[in-house]
Amino acid sequence: MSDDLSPTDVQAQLDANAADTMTRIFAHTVAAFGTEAVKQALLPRLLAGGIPFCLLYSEPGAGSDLASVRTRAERAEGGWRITGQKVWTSGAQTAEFGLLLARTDWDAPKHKGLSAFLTPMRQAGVDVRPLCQITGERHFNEVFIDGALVPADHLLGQVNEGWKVLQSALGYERVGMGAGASERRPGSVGDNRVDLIALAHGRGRLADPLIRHQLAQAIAWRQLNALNMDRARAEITASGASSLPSLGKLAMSRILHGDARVMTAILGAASLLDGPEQPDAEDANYRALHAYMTSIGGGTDQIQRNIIAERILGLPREHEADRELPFRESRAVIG
Amino acid sequence: MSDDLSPTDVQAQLDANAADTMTRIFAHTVAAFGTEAVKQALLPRLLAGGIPFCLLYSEPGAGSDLASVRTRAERAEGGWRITGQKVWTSGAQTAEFGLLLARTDWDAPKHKGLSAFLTPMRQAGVDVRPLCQITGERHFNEVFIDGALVPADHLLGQVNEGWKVLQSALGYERVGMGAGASERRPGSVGDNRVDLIALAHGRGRLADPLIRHQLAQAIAWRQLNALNMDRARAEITASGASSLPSLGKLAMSRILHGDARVMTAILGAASLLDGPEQPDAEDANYRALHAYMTSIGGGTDQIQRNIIAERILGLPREHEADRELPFRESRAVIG
Amino acid sequence: MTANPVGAPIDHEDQAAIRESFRRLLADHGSEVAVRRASESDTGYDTGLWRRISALGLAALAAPVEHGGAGAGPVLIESLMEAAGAALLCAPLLSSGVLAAGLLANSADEAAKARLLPPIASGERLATVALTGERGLWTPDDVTVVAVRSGDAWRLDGVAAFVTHGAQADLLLVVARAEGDLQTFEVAADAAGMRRESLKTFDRTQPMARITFEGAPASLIAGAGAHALERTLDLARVALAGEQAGGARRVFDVTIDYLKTRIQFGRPIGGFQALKHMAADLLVEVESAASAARGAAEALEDGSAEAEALVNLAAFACADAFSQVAAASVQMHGGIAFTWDHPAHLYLRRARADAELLGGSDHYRERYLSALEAAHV
Amino acid sequence: MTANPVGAPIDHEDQAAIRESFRRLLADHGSEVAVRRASESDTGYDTGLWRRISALGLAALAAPVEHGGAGAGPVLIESLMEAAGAALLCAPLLSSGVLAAGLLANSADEAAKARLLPPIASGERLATVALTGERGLWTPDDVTVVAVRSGDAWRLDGVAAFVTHGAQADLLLVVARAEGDLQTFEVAADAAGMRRESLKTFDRTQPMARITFEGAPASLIAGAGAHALERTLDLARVALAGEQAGGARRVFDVTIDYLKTRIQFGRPIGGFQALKHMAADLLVEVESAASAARGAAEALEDGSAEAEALVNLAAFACADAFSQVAAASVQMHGGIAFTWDHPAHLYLRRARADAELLGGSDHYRERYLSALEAAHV
Repeated sequence: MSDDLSPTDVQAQLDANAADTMTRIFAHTVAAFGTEAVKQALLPRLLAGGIPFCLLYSEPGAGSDLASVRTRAERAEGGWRITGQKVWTSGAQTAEFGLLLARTDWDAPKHKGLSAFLTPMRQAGVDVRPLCQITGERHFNEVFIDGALVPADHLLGQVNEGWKVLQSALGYERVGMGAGASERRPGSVGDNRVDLIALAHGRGRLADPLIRHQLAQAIAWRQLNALNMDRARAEITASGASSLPSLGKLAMSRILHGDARVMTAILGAASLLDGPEQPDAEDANYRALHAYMTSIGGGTDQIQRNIIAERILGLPREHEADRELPFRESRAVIG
Repeated sequence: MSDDLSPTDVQAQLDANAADTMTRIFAHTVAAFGTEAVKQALLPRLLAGGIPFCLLYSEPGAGSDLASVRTRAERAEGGWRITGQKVWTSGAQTAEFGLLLARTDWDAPKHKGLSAFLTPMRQAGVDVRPLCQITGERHFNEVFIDGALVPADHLLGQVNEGWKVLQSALGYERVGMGAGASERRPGSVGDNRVDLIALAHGRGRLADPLIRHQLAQAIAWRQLNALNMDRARAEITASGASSLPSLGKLAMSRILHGDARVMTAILGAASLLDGPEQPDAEDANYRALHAYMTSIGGGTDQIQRNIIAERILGLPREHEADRELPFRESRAVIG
Repeated sequence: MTANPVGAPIDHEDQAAIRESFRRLLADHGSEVAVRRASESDTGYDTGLWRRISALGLAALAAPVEHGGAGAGPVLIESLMEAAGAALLCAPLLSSGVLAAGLLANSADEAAKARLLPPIASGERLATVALTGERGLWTPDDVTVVAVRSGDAWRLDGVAAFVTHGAQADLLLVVARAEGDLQTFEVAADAAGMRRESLKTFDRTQPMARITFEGAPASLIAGAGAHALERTLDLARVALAGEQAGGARRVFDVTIDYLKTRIQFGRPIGGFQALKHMAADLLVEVESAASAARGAAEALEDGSAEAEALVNLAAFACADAFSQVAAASVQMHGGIAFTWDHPAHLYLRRARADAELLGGSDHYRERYLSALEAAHV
Repeated sequence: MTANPVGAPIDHEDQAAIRESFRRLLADHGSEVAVRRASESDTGYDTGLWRRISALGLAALAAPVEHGGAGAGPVLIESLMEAAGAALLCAPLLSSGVLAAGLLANSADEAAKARLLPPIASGERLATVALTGERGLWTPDDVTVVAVRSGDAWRLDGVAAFVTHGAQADLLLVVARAEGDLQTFEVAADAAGMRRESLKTFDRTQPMARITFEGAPASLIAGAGAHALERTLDLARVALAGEQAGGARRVFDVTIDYLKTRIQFGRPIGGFQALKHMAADLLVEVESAASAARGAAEALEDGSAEAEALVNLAAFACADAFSQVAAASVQMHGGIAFTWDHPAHLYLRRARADAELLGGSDHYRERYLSALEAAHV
């Protein structure tokens, strides 16, 4: 049955289950690239949001330049053996599977020697270590992988075509971030939208013309992005495609940094303080740091601008000295 | 006598004569690169500001990429014959000489086949046509050159080393622009510094908090640049060198665009109008357009940022595909 | 409430056909050459093009079909103005077609509509609205013309400034304070006691006048007070936002094309990251402006509770976007755009002018925040 | 006037030697590891480093040499604070060395100077100034502690907030309203009727306290009223501007180094134009901050008429520069700077804190413009 599911079908079921961004990334990826066996086994649970997942893309040496990953996958009895180090992995402790990008051909150019794997996380050879972020949270992890086994039918897509799988998965991730994912310290009340006006009012700053100016602009940025996303949905309904979702993550970055700036302006000296006894200050300070999750994570603003300029506007690609070199000769390997 | 003049001597005489930027560019260039004959003949008049000059660098196909000039200089009886087209030449009608960059070797890489010439402007073969700018002024010209003669001893520097001469001349030009050259419509009264506070006061806008905020920031940018230039002078006095003057042109671009923005904000709807009966509006509108003289002319802001990043900060050079190609094989020639 | 005083909405296919005809007309007759010629002409607008627009039935854009108008609601008006902005239309579509026709349509004066709208629609009479005073705020507070009644007749005194096509108009609708309230008056072009002074404008595609009234005779348009005026201004705000969104997109497209073809350093300059990143940021502005203008038009057409906030949002977001994109366009082109003959400065001039017309961005940001506060309570 | 109450200026070579000793001390003992350890310690500052600074004779930076102070004027203080900012110094140099020592030096109370400055200078007693109220404006208006006299004795009531090193101080100089005027009072650390509440701060290198006075006994410092306070605050503004300029330059240098060594896409990321251009723009900010801080210090030292404008300029220009550079630094580093173990966020935290300490940028922009207006008339 599962092989009959189109992306639209997947989308519909995810919508019906109010799936979170992570589940969407995985469900779409498995539906599009999983083997029949994996789809049969996992897709129903996946669509219902029942499988904890994590993303194993980034490495210390492969951030913006994801195609330079050096984690290796080698054929072994029963499948593939994986060895390498990943970073920025959220949910690695609880994940049942990781969507992992590894190099399978070191003689091919960097983009052409990668494969994607659905890696079982609960095995020896997978060591998860929490990474403390600037917010003080430990949302992300480093994952050290030493000879972990991936069954042969857990390959996603074709061997050496992992870049395509990654691009598809990243697309879903970025759209999720553009719509405005979690902005607030976990456990805080209220929805994800800051009520800036209420904060200014509560702090007696709502009559200050400079505050009013910043408030209006910050709220405008958010509403403009929402209007763009409304148009995106209408365009997709009408014609099946829209370039607008690609703008969302970049726009959201400005929105989140902007919100933090306005909140800080409203608070003034009170933003010097922190901690649960100063919830407004803690919120503003947290947001000022957490906004980098969107402006750096999932592809920096700079990478996003490249993507928009190249894919939507058709401007020439960035010159990449090692794009066509065999990977083992690239600076990612030889330094 | 003239060959004894060091750059410091030249500077001192120029300072004593309160020479303008154009005279400074020429005097330094001739003193550093002129033949003995030319220095003997011209330097005294030059230092006194007595020779009208123009700059013949840019071409329609060589703007930011000045090294791609296609004006050609060929050896001929008595010197060199020049053929080509130049643009953005101010003062070409009245100039006695033009500092001209032409290609003398088409088989060398682009930077290595250029020579600089002191070109007599008052001759057949030099056709000056005014170019109307967005301000409506005709400050600049196109110069069409068809077989004009340059005497052999009017070569500046060595053959095929014109790029070095140009870099030296551009340095003096940019420092001049960074110190804030003419900002105002010619013929208007007052000095070059806008009195923004007086404008706001006169227009009854000085109590508006948003106007006050913009005013303070605009004036601050100007004063910060002045403080940087004070430090530059002190550093040069103390150690003979300073990287600070290189920042001036980029800073001045922000200052001038910023001034125009504040003036427009102060005027509001009055900026819809123009013409001598609306001198404030005419001034604001003129500045809004004329600011591009600094952000584009003499090397765009983008080129300035490259220069600062590469020469001051030591960041890697921009990749330039045709840098080492024989010029006749570059895209500037073959398209 | 609905802001559409023109009767039954035009169906989608007809709207699409109208948009297509208008775009074709501008493509055929609204070239840059035509814009430059018209802006330097005595009339200050393209009279030939205006006749063609009238022939297409679009001169009285905001007026009901029964009086010869186009019967266009906010959505259609916004989309047509996007095309007008893209082409730098040099014609009184906003003055006569939206402001004057809209104010009449929003009035309660059926006789005035029947008498005045048909010649506006046919292009026979160019109309405009004289509203703001010397401060140029386009707010009720800034109306400085006073109307005094003597018997059945009215006379006007005071000054109206920044009147678009004010010197060219055959018919002036003048907003004045009459016995404490705002009212609208019809004043003939040849009325005694009226002096029209053509103003030199920075954007030469939008002529303006300052009009002085000294006991000028005027006729009251019934039921065209503060409420009708505000509805008409909302329509004009959406129209202007559309013009700005359209202008921003066109000057952006022109710039992107240049980035792809201009070669420096051996490659198209659009391959340089500095310009690529500027372009990406500008695309966000261009798309946001389109979304804002269209969102405001839809909300106004639907009479949505969000309309007030969205109209004010569009007013400053589109103004800022057009200003920013037009300014960046000059910078990204480099020297070529510093020449008079290059179109970039025409967009820059229009962007600067549009950013002040009907009130500046700071004014609308404040109105937007106030609307949000009101919704909040 | 001259803002230097410390007697004869130190000559240039001695100043250079002091700067060099201080820089070496910070290089040897003020590493990032030391900063992190100190900021997480019970005292909230590096007590060992503070002892070394005291041994160097710099603890009472702004106090006269005759009382054991460093006798530093604004220029020397500014330059030392640049080094302190670069190293994220985690010690009460501003609180005790500039604010407290400076306020005493600016007072007319020779007995208090002779009694209090030597132990401050030796590092034996940590002093600070309690000044601003809950609004955190550091202005006379915002002083909310009230002093009431009974006979020769004074008692304080009210709250002082955002008191730097307020919980750690052995000696508090409290600015209060006394019979209508501002005056400064000495309060012992163990005074009855005083409650000190250590506050959790976002920048963990700058501990703060909120201090409540309920009839706390206090001694008047003679001649330390509004004028002495304003002179001391000017010195503190220049000191803080120096700290910001120094912090901005260091975090910028760290970033440029990273751009040169981090390889992505086969080359150092500093070769990408987007980052190069960000770096060039930031260099303008870094250099402008240094020029502003030094220019203000010189003007203050010379008693120049421009001093007021320049101090206010430095206050917001340096705050904004440090904030902007520290924020950009995180972005330019990418993921690595999002980790707790990377120093970028320490600078970001300090920059955010420094930008509010002594009053925010908008406040100083307004003061700057007012100073220019006053000079203008």
